[in-house]
Amino acid sequence: MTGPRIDLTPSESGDPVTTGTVPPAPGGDPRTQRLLERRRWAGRLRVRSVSSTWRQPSVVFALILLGVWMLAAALAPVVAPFDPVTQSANLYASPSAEHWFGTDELGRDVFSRVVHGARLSLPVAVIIVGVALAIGAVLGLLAGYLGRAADEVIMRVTDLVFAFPQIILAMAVAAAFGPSTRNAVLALIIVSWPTYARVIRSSVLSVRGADYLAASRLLGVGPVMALRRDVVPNAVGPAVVLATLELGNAVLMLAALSFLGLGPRPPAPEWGAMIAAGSRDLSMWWVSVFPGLAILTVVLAFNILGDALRDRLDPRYAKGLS
Amino acid sequence: MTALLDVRHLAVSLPGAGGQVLPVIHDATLQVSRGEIVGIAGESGSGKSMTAQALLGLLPERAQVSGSAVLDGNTELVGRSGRAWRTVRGTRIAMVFQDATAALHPMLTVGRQLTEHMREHLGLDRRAAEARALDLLDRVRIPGGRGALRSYPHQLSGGMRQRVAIASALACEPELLIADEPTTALDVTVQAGILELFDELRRESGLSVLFITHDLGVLAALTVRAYVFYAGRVMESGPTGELLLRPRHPYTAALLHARPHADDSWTLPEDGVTRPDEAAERRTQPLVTIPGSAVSPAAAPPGCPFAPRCAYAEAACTGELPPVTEVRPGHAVACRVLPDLTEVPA
Amino acid sequence: MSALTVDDAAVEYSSRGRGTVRAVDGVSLEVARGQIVGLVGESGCGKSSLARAVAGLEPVASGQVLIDGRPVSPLGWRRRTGQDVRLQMVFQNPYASLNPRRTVGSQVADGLPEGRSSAVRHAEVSRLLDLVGMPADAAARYPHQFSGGQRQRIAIARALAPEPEVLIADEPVTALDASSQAQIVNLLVSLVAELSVGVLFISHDLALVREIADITAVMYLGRIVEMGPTQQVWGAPRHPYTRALIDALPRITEAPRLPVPLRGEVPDAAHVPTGCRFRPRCPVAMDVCTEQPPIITLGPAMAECWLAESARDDDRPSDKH
Amino acid sequence: MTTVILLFGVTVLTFSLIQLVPGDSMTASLSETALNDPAVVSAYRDKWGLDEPVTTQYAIYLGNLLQGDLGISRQTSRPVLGDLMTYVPATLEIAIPAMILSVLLGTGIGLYAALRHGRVGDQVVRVGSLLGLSTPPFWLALVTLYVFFYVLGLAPSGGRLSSWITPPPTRTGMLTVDALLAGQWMTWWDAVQHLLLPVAVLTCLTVATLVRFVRSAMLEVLDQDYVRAARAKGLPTATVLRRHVLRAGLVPVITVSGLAFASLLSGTVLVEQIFSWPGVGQYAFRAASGLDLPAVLGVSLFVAVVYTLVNLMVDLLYGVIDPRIRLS
Amino acid sequence: ACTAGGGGGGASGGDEGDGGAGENGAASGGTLTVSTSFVINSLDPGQVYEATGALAVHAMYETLVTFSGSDVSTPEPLLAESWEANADSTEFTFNLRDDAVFADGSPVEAEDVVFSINRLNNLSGSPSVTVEGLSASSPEEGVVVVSSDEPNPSVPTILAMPAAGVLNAEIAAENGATDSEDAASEDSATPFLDQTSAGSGPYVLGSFDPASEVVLEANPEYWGEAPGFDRIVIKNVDAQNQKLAIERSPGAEIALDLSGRLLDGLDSSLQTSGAQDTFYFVTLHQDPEVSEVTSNPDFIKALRASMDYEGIAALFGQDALPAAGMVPPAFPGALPDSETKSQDLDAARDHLDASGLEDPSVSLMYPAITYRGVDLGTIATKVQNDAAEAGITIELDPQPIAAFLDAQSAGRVAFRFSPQSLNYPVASSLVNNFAPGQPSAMRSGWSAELASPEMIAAGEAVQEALDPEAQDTAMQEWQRLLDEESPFITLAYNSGVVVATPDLAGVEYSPAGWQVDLRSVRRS
Ligand SMILES: Nc1ncnc2c1ncn2[C@@H]1O[C@H](COP(=O)(O)OP(=O)(O)OP(=O)(O)O)[C@@H](O)[C@H]1O
Ligand SMILES: Nc1ncnc2c1ncn2[C@@H]1O[C@H](COP(=O)(O)OP(=O)(O)OP(=O)(O)O)[C@@H](O)[C@H]1O
Ligand SMILES: [Mg+2]
Ligand SMILES: [Mg+2]
Repeated sequence: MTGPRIDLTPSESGDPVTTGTVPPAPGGDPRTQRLLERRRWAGRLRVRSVSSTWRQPSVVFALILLGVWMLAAALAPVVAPFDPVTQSANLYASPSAEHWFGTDELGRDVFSRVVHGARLSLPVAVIIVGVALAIGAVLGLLAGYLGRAADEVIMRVTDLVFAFPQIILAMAVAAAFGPSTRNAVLALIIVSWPTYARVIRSSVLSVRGADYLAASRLLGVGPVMALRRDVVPNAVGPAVVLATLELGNAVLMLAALSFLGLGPRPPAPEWGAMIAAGSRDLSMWWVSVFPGLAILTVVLAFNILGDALRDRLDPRYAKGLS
Repeated sequence: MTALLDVRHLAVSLPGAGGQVLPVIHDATLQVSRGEIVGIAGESGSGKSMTAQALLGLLPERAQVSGSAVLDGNTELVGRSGRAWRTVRGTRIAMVFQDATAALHPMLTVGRQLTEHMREHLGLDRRAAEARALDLLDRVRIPGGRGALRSYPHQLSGGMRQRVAIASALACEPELLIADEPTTALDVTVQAGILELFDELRRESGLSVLFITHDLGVLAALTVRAYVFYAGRVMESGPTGELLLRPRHPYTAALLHARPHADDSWTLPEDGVTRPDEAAERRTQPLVTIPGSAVSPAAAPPGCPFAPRCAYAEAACTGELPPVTEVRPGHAVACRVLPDLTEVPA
Repeated sequence: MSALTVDDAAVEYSSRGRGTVRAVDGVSLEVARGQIVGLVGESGCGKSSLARAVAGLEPVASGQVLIDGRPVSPLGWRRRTGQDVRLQMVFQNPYASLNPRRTVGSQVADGLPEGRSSAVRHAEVSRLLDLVGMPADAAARYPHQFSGGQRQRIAIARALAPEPEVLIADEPVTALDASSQAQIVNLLVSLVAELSVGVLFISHDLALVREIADITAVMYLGRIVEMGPTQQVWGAPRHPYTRALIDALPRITEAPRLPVPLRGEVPDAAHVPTGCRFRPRCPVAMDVCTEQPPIITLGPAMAECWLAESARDDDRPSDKH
Repeated sequence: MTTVILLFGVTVLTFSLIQLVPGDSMTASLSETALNDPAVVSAYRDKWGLDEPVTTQYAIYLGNLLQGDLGISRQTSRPVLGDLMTYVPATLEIAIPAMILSVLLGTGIGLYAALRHGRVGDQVVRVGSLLGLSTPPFWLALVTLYVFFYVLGLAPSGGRLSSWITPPPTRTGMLTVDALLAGQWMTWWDAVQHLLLPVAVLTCLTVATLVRFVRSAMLEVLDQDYVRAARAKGLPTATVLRRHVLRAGLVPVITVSGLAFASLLSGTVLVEQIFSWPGVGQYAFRAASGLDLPAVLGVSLFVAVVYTLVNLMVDLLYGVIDPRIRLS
Repeated sequence: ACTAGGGGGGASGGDEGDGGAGENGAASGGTLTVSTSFVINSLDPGQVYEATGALAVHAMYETLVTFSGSDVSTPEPLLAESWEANADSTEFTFNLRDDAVFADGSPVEAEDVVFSINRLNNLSGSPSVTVEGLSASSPEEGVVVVSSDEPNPSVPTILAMPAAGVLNAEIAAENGATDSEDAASEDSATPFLDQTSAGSGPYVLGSFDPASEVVLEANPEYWGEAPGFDRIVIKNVDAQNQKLAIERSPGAEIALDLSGRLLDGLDSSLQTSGAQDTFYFVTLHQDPEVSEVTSNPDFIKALRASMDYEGIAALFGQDALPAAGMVPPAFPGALPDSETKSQDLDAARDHLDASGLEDPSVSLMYPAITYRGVDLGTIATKVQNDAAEAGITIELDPQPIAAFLDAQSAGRVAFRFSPQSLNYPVASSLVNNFAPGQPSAMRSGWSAELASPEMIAAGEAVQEALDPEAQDTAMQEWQRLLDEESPFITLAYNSGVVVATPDLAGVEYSPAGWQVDLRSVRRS
């Protein structure tokens, strides 16, 4: 049996970008709209046709891709033919039967390093998104549900963070605290929580005006209980979509920081750092091309899944599927 | 004399999720004569709008249409190409949509929206088009002249917007106007004005209208003939008065009974005082309900789609399609049983 | 004594663009148990605002709302308890008034008094569902598995859980098809009789109100301009606005005729005309209408019109109350 | 007002961030040997007011800021304002063409995909934009550099101008514009060649987001009744698209474009790094890793001002496009 | 004989410097492009300390003496026609040539030289340390006397450094320069000198953008042979792009950071020139309070033995060598190849056992930069790897250069890694810096008390040896002792390399600090 489906998620819910000024909804006047409800709702019902989200070829592709990467991460020591940090005198060997992806500046096997990179990037991305989501969720809920002063303060703080391009702020934070995995994670959490806070706030706001919330409050359900039962479950959908998309973004940003030398310390097999190593001599293209492809595929998988989830949760986007 | 619009065995299906085909209109046959306002009534999802859109080639892409729809005895509407539609749309058939707010572009002035197709089809220059637009505004009773042309839709009230939409539809003097629930979004007081406008246009300019509505009262007030749709099929058709006062199809009758009785006028008792129990008594079972809920054309059962909800259904009803019987000249009913409906069921 | 008493209530909104809007401007009405009071009026005249204020979802700017003589406190951060929950509401849009992520049963159980065993609650939920004609197994399902009409039944069952004295139904059938509409209306009517709750039934469909309401109140631009026993309001409307509403209804008759339009539209509540607020659209406006119209009581009815005043003069008082 | 608060917040945030730092800007600016000389150290501390309490340092900074003085960069020993004036035009020179291209391409491709909804063209666009979104910017820059410069030799390596060409007299700081103003065609062509790769990379990155957004916005618009109404009026498809669809679709496009500009500025940090482009991105990176407080503050303020301006412009454009906003 | 004995040769050099040769040069004019990773702070000679600054300043300002080509052993005359030292090398007398003029046409006079040297000293800027203890005066027109507090045969070498460039005192003073004692706080000429040069060299400053480029223009008033180019553009390009750019260059281009790996497979038509003038080393703090591990002498020995010197050198590429001592081979006093160190893991394990440390673990701090085309992280990772083979765990701690320098000067870093070159191209300058108790040694807690008397004595022997050969021998001895007991482990030497397009002549790498003498670069 399929689980409950959301009838209506806030219009800006799953947009890849939700910051900045939100344009006014291009609707007509409220009176006509109310009289039109009959049509409108019937229309909604039509769109939510049988969902075959998990059977679309692109989603299957993404799931397989992600599965492969997760397996690689889990089984890295088995899968990788070499130790990712063991050096050899065979510097900069081009791809061959022995070294599928060649070797790098210290004679390490690039294939093994790419495989082990998944072991680093995937959990780190999960941590970044997890913590940022948690912070953003709490603050977004508070802002949306309490409103007024709390809302004002929290939203101004998110404005502040948004006034910096993400990477610049992350770079500043990471540079300030010195390069390390922990500090990179910290920096990325700092720059990403406001996105969640905003999205969750806006979905809370839309739930806050929902009739079912009013109904249960009228029935004598306390505000905390209503938050738990009526607000939270209906506000998480967009956040889940966002989190999936953000997993990809976290992988990208981590790599960017590493590329700038502000990520995990060597000899950790981090993809961005590997690209940076390769960038010092382009004639050894394999040193940077393969880690780049690794990032590309992982992020692609997250993006496809995020899209599919959004289409599933927000019928407005279902049109985008075929 | 041939009908202005002659639709025979029109069937439409849409592409559904997962490649299957969803029928939305099974078999619709209807005619509109010149200078006539013909109505289509039916519950939500019965295929009224799909019929209208099929007649203007506005169906979603990849929709499949079969049957025939001939305009003025010479123009086949089914199977037209995109370019060929341009000689029909706007100039020969025009359309008014249900929600005028949504059907007018929010960022273009009223004047622009009234004149753009005139200039396209009639080859008028800006001046001439504007002069004509002013005429039209006058015809649909929008005050304000040039000022109104410069205003944007959001600056007008709902009723005025619908009048603008009608004016725009009339701009190129179409032979047929299709109005898809043009008053559903309006208050009764405003609706009355729009109905009056349609009637006036018919009387003065001999306009032919295919008028879609779900309100039987509106049907009665405006149209001369009507078609009742259910699950993508025509259940009953005939002269409006006869259809509504002496329905022969159980579905039409059920719709009528489920409707609040606004029709008989009440008079006060002699002493001018009503007693509460009188109202209470009246209310014990005020409306007659139809069991179950409406089915969509795609989910309609074989045989008569109304059979599962019909009080008079017989075993044969669920098996095969009912025959269409002409019970009186021009009054056709798709019912196998044709029960006597003069008695209101308890 | 009336279950619900609304005394000179006003509702105000202040928005940046329009300033302060008095959407409801001094409305008084009463709903007794077992009675259906119908409230009609054009779109935007303040029906929903009044409903929400009465239910406590919106604070009243002035005046008061009493249930069984005790004031209802507006919904705040506190839980609603005791008396307050005896006023319940049914919303217009059955698709938005049920939480899509909770089972029907759990939502209906929200309104049950606390401290009962789950078996009892379960039975109670089944009883309520049965009351509205839904099968008991609906409790375990989610709202999206039901049609609009069924959802509206569930919403009604939920509203009945705390054994309310008064139900406020804000256009409960507008979003439904003709057949479901009749079903819901009949359900409400039978519940009024069985449970003797009072219902404030809001609709813009005059015919429907006429069908079921004991008392009809006609609202125009934030005020009740005429109110009285339904038959009387329909049979002998005193206010030109009521008359216009009735005349605008399309009818199915042997001699078809077009309904009569009322010119103009409801003005913006932010710019209420001076004097009688209906004056600019009134077909029979007189000079005196630039003054505030009198509130005239005519037997069990009232009207806010100078014409009604003269009507009273004509009517020799025959009955006394 | 909110802008002022925002800018104030930006200075506070940056200032406190730098205070958290374990390092000291002094060591970044002075040589190792000089650091051993207490006289030099104390002269330096004096010069930058490093011995004052943090709040005083902040107050001094704020006071100067109000007079338009952003302080002196410790790395370049030049006024930060002057530095910004040098680097901002360089960044704008790649950011603006990239932005314009992105908007044009994004709108065009997005609309195309929406029109071909569900068919091959749409699928190709969808896949392409997903790939664009998923590509690490610095990697893309490297790969293009490798292919177009190293392998094909089609593009110049990096920088803004070939070194054998004398830069045109500075007027706007944007070399292409300055070269045009000075009528130096060779110089202009050389500058344009240097622009191509960075602009292309930046465009690729932004256009992906835009395409996706425009596509779904246009799908939404195409499904509106007013589009159906326009078609029902018998208008030619091109007119319907141009006058009705595009106009309505522009509102969301403007919003995302504003946001895309911000992400484009992010992109420049990495892209400038790889193309040796002397812009704000590189300046910011050096300032951050050199813990150069005035420079970091300067860049932050610059970015915040840009952010505000972009928002303002977005709002203004809404007004121009949408009468409902203009007239209310 | 002291270095100043070269005075005679200097006189002949002066003749050669005279105008004449200008005409017989091949095509001149056009633009020379120099690409390098910028390390630049200022173009004020009194402040110039970083490589890129030295490169540019050297072309704009002239010094009393100079070095030509890659030879840094014999100073040659420039503004001074001849010079002599007193017997104990504390006083040096320079006789100025009389035809030198500044770019504005005014003659270079003794006052200008005195002003410049004293200003440099009093500014207390980064380069001032090199002239510590020196002071200049002019007893008569055309003569400058530089005296040193301590005997110092390297004074002419020091005065050849770009920081000792002579500026036009009049113009400088007009723009806020001063040579008084309080110059450190009173001198305000640096911003001016960053925009306008005031020297007598063949090039003048065109424009200066510390992030992207320095443009030099030919000095039309130059008193010597006409400059080889109309313009020289020194561009900030990272090493990777330098390689790409020079391989495709249409000509007249020089790249300065292509060392090591990047030279592999370089187009053979390009000319290269280099010298091993840089050493890479790790430092272990000697204070047990900072680290029990690094202060353990046996641990240092173990680490020393565990390093794969060959392998480390291989990471830099073909031009690098495994280390023998501290002095890079470009300078006299370096240890011979035969003493090159090599890995001995058995010895390392023995030393580790002797140290009594169990599974020692220590964090290695290094600046996260790419230096001369080599990422320091790569080398540090190799160090980590080698140490691990001997059972020593190293954690890498890359820091932004700022944080690294900060921590380093605070003197509390247990274990760090960095490249080092000489302040001025004389091996003994290392003794001033690294002998026990000297600045760099103190930063790793290596005080004179901790060192053996032999170590101290060896350092003093270097200082006291005034004769170059004796000094070289003493220098070698000192290094051998360093290898025994110092907290420094030199890992490898790497070269500075200049790569030039084939159409250039006079491109030679100089270990003197300015990398390549732009004055002498011409089209061939
Ligand atoms: N875009 C669509 N895709 C799939 N099915 C659709 C679509 N639009 C409409 N339908 C189906 O077509 C059938 C007829 O719809 P149509 O809009 O014609 O109904 P209608 O009679 O106009 O109803 P209403 O009174 O609500 O306007 C419905 O059952 C609906 O489910
Ligand atoms: N939250 C609000 N803020 C500001 N104005 C409001 C708000 N809600 C309603 N109004 C205004 O108050 C007036 C009355 O609105 P209300 O919704 O009560 O009308 P209604 O009679 O219920 O109309 P309908 O029949 O369309 O439901 C309108 O002018 C409306 O614009
Ligand atoms: Mg319809
Ligand atoms: Mg309402």
